[in-house]
Amino acid sequence: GNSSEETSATESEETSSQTAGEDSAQVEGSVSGDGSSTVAPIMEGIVEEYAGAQPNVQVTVGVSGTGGGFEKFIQGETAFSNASRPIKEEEAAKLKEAGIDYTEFQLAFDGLTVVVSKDNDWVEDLTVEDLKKLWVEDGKTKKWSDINPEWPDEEVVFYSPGTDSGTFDYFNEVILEDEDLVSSATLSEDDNVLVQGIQADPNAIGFFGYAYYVANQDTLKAVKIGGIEPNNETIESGEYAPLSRPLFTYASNKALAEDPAAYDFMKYTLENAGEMAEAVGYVALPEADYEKGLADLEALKK
Amino acid sequence: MKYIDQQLVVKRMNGRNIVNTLFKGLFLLATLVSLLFLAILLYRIGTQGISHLSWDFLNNFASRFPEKAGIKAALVGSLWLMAVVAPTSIILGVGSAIYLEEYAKKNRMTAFIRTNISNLAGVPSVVFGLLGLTIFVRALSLGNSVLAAGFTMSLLILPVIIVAAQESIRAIPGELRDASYGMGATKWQTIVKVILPAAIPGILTGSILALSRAIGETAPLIVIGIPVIIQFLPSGVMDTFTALPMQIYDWSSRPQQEFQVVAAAGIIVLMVVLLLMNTVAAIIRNKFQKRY
Amino acid sequence: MTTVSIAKAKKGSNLNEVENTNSVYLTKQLNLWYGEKHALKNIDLDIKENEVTAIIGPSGCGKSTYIKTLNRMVELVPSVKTSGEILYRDRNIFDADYSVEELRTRVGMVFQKPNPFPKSIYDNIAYGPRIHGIKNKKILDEIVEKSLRGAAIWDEVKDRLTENAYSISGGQQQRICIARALAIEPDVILMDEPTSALDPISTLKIEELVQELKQDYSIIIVTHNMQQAARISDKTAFFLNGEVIEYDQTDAIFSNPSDKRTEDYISGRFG
Amino acid sequence: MTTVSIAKAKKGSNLNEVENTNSVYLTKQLNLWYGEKHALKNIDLDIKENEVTAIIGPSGCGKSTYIKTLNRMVELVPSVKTSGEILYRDRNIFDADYSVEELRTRVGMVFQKPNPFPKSIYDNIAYGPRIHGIKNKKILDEIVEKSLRGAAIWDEVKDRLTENAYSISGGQQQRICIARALAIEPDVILMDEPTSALDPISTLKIEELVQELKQDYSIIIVTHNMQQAARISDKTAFFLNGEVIEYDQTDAIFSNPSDKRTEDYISGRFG
Amino acid sequence: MRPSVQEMIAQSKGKRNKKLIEKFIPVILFLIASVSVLTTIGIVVTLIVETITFFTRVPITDFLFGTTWLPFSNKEAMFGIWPLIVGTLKVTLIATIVAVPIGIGAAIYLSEYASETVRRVVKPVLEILAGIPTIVYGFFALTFVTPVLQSFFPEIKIFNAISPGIVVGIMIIPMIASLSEDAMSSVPKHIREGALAMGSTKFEVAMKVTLPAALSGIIASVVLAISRAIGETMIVSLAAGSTPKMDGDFTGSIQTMTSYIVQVSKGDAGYGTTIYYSIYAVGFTLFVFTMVMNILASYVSKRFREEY
Ligand SMILES: Nc1ncnc2c1ncn2[C@@H]1O[C@H](COP(=O)(O)OP(=O)(O)OP(=O)(O)O)[C@@H](O)[C@H]1O
Ligand SMILES: Nc1ncnc2c1ncn2[C@@H]1O[C@H](COP(=O)(O)OP(=O)(O)OP(=O)(O)O)[C@@H](O)[C@H]1O
Ligand SMILES: [Mg+2]
Ligand SMILES: [Mg+2]
Ligand SMILES: O=P([O-])([O-])[O-]
Repeated sequence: GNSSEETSATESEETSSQTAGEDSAQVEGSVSGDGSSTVAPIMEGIVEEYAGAQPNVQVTVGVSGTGGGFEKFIQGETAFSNASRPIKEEEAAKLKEAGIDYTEFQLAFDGLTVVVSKDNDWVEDLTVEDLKKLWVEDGKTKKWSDINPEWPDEEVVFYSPGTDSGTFDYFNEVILEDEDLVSSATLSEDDNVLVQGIQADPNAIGFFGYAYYVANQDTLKAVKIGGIEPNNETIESGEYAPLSRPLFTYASNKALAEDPAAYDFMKYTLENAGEMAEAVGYVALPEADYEKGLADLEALKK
Repeated sequence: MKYIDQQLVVKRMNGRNIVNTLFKGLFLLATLVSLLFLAILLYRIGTQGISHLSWDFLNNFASRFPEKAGIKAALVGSLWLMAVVAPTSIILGVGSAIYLEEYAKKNRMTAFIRTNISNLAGVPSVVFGLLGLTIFVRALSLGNSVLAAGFTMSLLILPVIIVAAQESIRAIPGELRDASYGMGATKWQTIVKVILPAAIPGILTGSILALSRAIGETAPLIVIGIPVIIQFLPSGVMDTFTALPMQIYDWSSRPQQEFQVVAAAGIIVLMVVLLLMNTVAAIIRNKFQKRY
Repeated sequence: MTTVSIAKAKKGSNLNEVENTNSVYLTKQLNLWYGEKHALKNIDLDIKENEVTAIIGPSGCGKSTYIKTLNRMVELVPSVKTSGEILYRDRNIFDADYSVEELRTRVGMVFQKPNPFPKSIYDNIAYGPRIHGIKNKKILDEIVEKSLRGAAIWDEVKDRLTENAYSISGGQQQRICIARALAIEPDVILMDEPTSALDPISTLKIEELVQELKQDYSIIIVTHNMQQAARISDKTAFFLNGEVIEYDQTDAIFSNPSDKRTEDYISGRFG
Repeated sequence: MTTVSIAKAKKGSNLNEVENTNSVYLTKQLNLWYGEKHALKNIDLDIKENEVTAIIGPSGCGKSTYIKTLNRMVELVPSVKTSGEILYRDRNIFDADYSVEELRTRVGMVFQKPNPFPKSIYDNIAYGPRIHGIKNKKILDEIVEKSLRGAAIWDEVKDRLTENAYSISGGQQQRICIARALAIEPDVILMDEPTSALDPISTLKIEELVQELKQDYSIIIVTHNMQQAARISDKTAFFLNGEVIEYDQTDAIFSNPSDKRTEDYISGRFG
Repeated sequence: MRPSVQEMIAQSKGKRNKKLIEKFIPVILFLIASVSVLTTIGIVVTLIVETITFFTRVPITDFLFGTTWLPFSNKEAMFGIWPLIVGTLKVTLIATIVAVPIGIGAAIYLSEYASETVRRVVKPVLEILAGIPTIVYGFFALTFVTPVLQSFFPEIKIFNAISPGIVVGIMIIPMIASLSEDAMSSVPKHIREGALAMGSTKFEVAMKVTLPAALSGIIASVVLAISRAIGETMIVSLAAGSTPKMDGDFTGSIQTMTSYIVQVSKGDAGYGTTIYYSIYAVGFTLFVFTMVMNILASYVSKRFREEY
């Protein structure tokens, strides 16, 4: 994934200098956000470039996870909150209670990738049904041969992101459908740890963000879902369903309206999110979606 | 009648000496094993991260490109953190120690404060994180500032500093105190002019070791939620910042393998800072040991 | 050895003088308890100006306790209780409005173990004047030199005033401590076994010094060395179990003790 | 006071006996350095069986160093170097194959400050026999009683053998330490100022004890109290600056010292 | 000629200042010393307020006596603290097994056998182990100790209690070694000499004299080290996994109280949810645990202190 990264990097650098040229109005101030660790790499790229375009705006972004980010957003401590899932009802209610109006912006897609070790020479393709059968707890030990009798009679070893992550939440929603996760699964908040576990064990299966797969292609194998392989095209087009999810940021309307720095940063974010997403291993939204976001933003400006 | 048979004593001597040698070996082994752990740890960190160490690494902000990623914000942030923690914790720690050693009467309140301090020393750092989040970040609205994190860390290491300062104050011979009182000095004069100067080496060593704990603590920062994506340096104690362990933790959870190397390089920087602090402490300790 | 004979000669001549009448310290029915322990019992002592008063007695008899009562240092032990009076220059030092700091400024003290501060020699001597508000560098310089000369150590340390006081020998340290006490020009100097930690030569030096200081100061010295008491003091008080058994001219005590216990003690039968 | 006279009587009678000829310790040209410091210089001493040998001298002259060399305890100081020979019962204790533990089993030691183990009185006394392999409870009981009787403290502690040894007075503790040394039935007992931390009455008790122990053991005792040396010892060695200035029958040393320095010292002119 | 020193002293100002200072300094210092008390009060109040909210949603009996910890369950969230306690105890047990013999062994070596120079060098070097940031240890456990263990015992999973246990043990070695060494070397030299003079070997001195005399200090150091192990966070967060389980298995993923708090702090739980409040309840339990350990340590060091 190295070379592609570098090319997109140069591209994005160009873009940013263009943007800076267009928007020569310099602003000052500070903007703070927090939230999803999944969104963090995109944000890091944007903040890095933005520091060049607007050196007088100080942007800080925390990585407390989607939930942790909303917690601060509700407390009014941040101007925007990154999320790897849509806001939950309770959170929206709390925001209302706190008198914070917000706008949801989509930033990119993340393909939730189901992976096995490169040493696993039997699994290539699984259906959503297969995934359900594998991952939902039913009180029995799961063997590979349960799915396909030709596969080895070996116990399946499960790796999953922590139950407290946006990634898990999404998997829960589309695959588990609120059933319990298989209880023998090894859980970790740290996706790299999952990578390590899965690559070493041919009987292992796991899932996590597409970016982690991209970075570890030499030791991991992505499983096709219903015959569709996860890649930029299939994710962007929505073909890789249902396992691709949108990534968001939620911004405070008040901040966007009253704080030129926040407005400017959000504008810059929407203008650059697509390219930055690709650069760090995610997938850009269709161009129209960004334009819609920019229009929403424009409407908030006083 | 003789109970002790010298012949027998001589005979048994051999066996006793062998036991002695054997256990000496075992105890030495225990010492060496601990040193070995340290060596392996340092070796692994060194070999993993050394390739990424460069001036640029120290002088760059974090980046999405592993090869450009630098530690400037975190390093400077950690120094800022220390700039708050050191004076706060040392003033509070030494003040408490002076009170307890020189002024406190032997009553229940004093006993309570003492017990309280030793209990506080064992409270896990995550719990201090929860305290800092509730009191400094939220209740006092300090946000993710250097000040909020600094106060949290100060409270975390306060008991260690108090105990170190108490010990070094207690180690000052009573004769020095007597000499000062004997000249007509008041208590506070004696404390400021005689006791504190004599206790300073001990206080400094204890404080440096405590500060080196503060600089490596991760859990409270995570609980407080200080940011990691930051492209500027704090210019005051009310600014947001990031710190070395946070940055390292963040890098290590990135998907790209290259970031693991960056994280290891970050660990080297952190370890060098720590070793420097430890060395300073050891030098102070050896240099000023037992003057009186 | 010459010094000893000089000292003896001096003491001899002293005896021929008219009896000194000015009291510096007048102790009346002093009792002192460490908690339950009755450490000083009905002490009556009249200590005269410009004399050397020696206090002798076996270990634990209360010598240190008594001398530390004279400048109220004994009150640093929390459990201490006293009754009775000590008049210093006709004023009761236990009076509520008597400031201990003031008392201690007038009464210098030298301890058993040399206890210089871990500072430079200069700062050691300047300590007292400084805490009492003397800041002027020139005056301080003068005081330091004068005090070091007074303690007969100026020549040995004049070139190393900035060195740490712990870099010199024990005997020199003890003289530094004496100089430190002299620096605030006290009226009385209390000494608690000032030579017991020293070698014979340093001891002789300190003994000589005491003889000289007597011209200007009243000196009260505790010693476990009876020969020393005999050599340097004008009067001697013998303590036993917290009581004063005998108090008299030193010569009288040593040549013709009136109490059997005094005799036993000075003939080395115990202690 | 009676005891003192008894002691003196004993010593007197001793003189009338035939000169003892069996050496326990024969020190030949012993030199000892602490790093650069030359602490013992060409010591030659012949110490006889079943006598009390006193070692006197001013502070720092090397008394403790010498006595600690006799059981090689001095080697605990890492910088120590020695030359010369010490023959204990005709064998050089510095020989490479001489086991220090064995030497120390034969030579007991009593220290300046009472240093019982923080254990019960019983366990203190039984410590030695136990490490030497005696496990039998009955034999241990017997040894404990015999040793405590030997140290003249049985009656005082027989009902509190299980109490911590630190719960008794300093003088009693010192006798416990003597009893502890007796429990392994040593040949020689070394004592380094065993009474200097004690009150007069405890001191007398220990002095009496030393006189009794002499019947069965050879005793070498360091003391700073010259009267004590005079009272209890048969021979006295006077040390000064690491050298033996004079070594003779105690009476000879005290009544008629042959060296001027000895005379100065025992007449209290220094130290 | 200048006036006498006593005259100058009498003239010098600041007498009244002195009195004032002497009066106010103790008050100020008392206030400073109260900060540590306030901190404890702060911790207790912070934890208790949120814990009470938690108990309005989850019955306290479920929390205290429940044996299933399933906060994220989709069907019925369960908050029985025991699996987290068991996880914590597993790690603590392993850490103790590693650290106590090595720590005390090293302490004996340093205090009884090593030369002054060796001790002066080795002690601070060992103390470096205690100063290494725990996050570094966490990666060491995960990327070094676990693979090494797996190469000997293939049944060990990537997350387990053993590897973080060993590493927590390594981390607390210097605490035990250093504090025990302090306790042993504070046994007065003359007591040791008493034993040596009776012909004891150094081993006998160590076992029969020094160790018993220093026992209270040694036990206290062990108890303190254990309390540190209980509260250790990053090592277990990284290497122990996040599977709250109540069984005797050490080879598989577990979860401790501390790693649960970190998991939620870094995670997705919405503010104000039961899960959010649960971290305070767990934090409070943890606080109680370490508090008990510390009280135990001070009790031990008082109760078993030898008099000398
Ligand atoms: N701080 C204290 N608390 C309780 N008792 C004390 C204290 N200081 C001294 N004593 C007791 O008071 C008595 C007198 O002690 P003091 O130190 O005055 O004796 P001393 O004559 O100076 O003896 P030495 O020659 O050993 O210095 C002793 O019995 C001693 O144990
Ligand atoms: N461990 C040591 N290292 C260096 N020098 C030492 C050591 N122990 C003693 N000395 C020196 O050796 C000399 C003899 O000391 P030693 O303790 O034998 O004297 P002593 O006659 O027993 O004196 P005291 O009466 O004070 O006990 C002294 O000058 C002392 O400073
Ligand atoms: Mg005294
Ligand atoms: Mg000695
Ligand atoms: O950090 P998350 O994206 O998993 O919430």
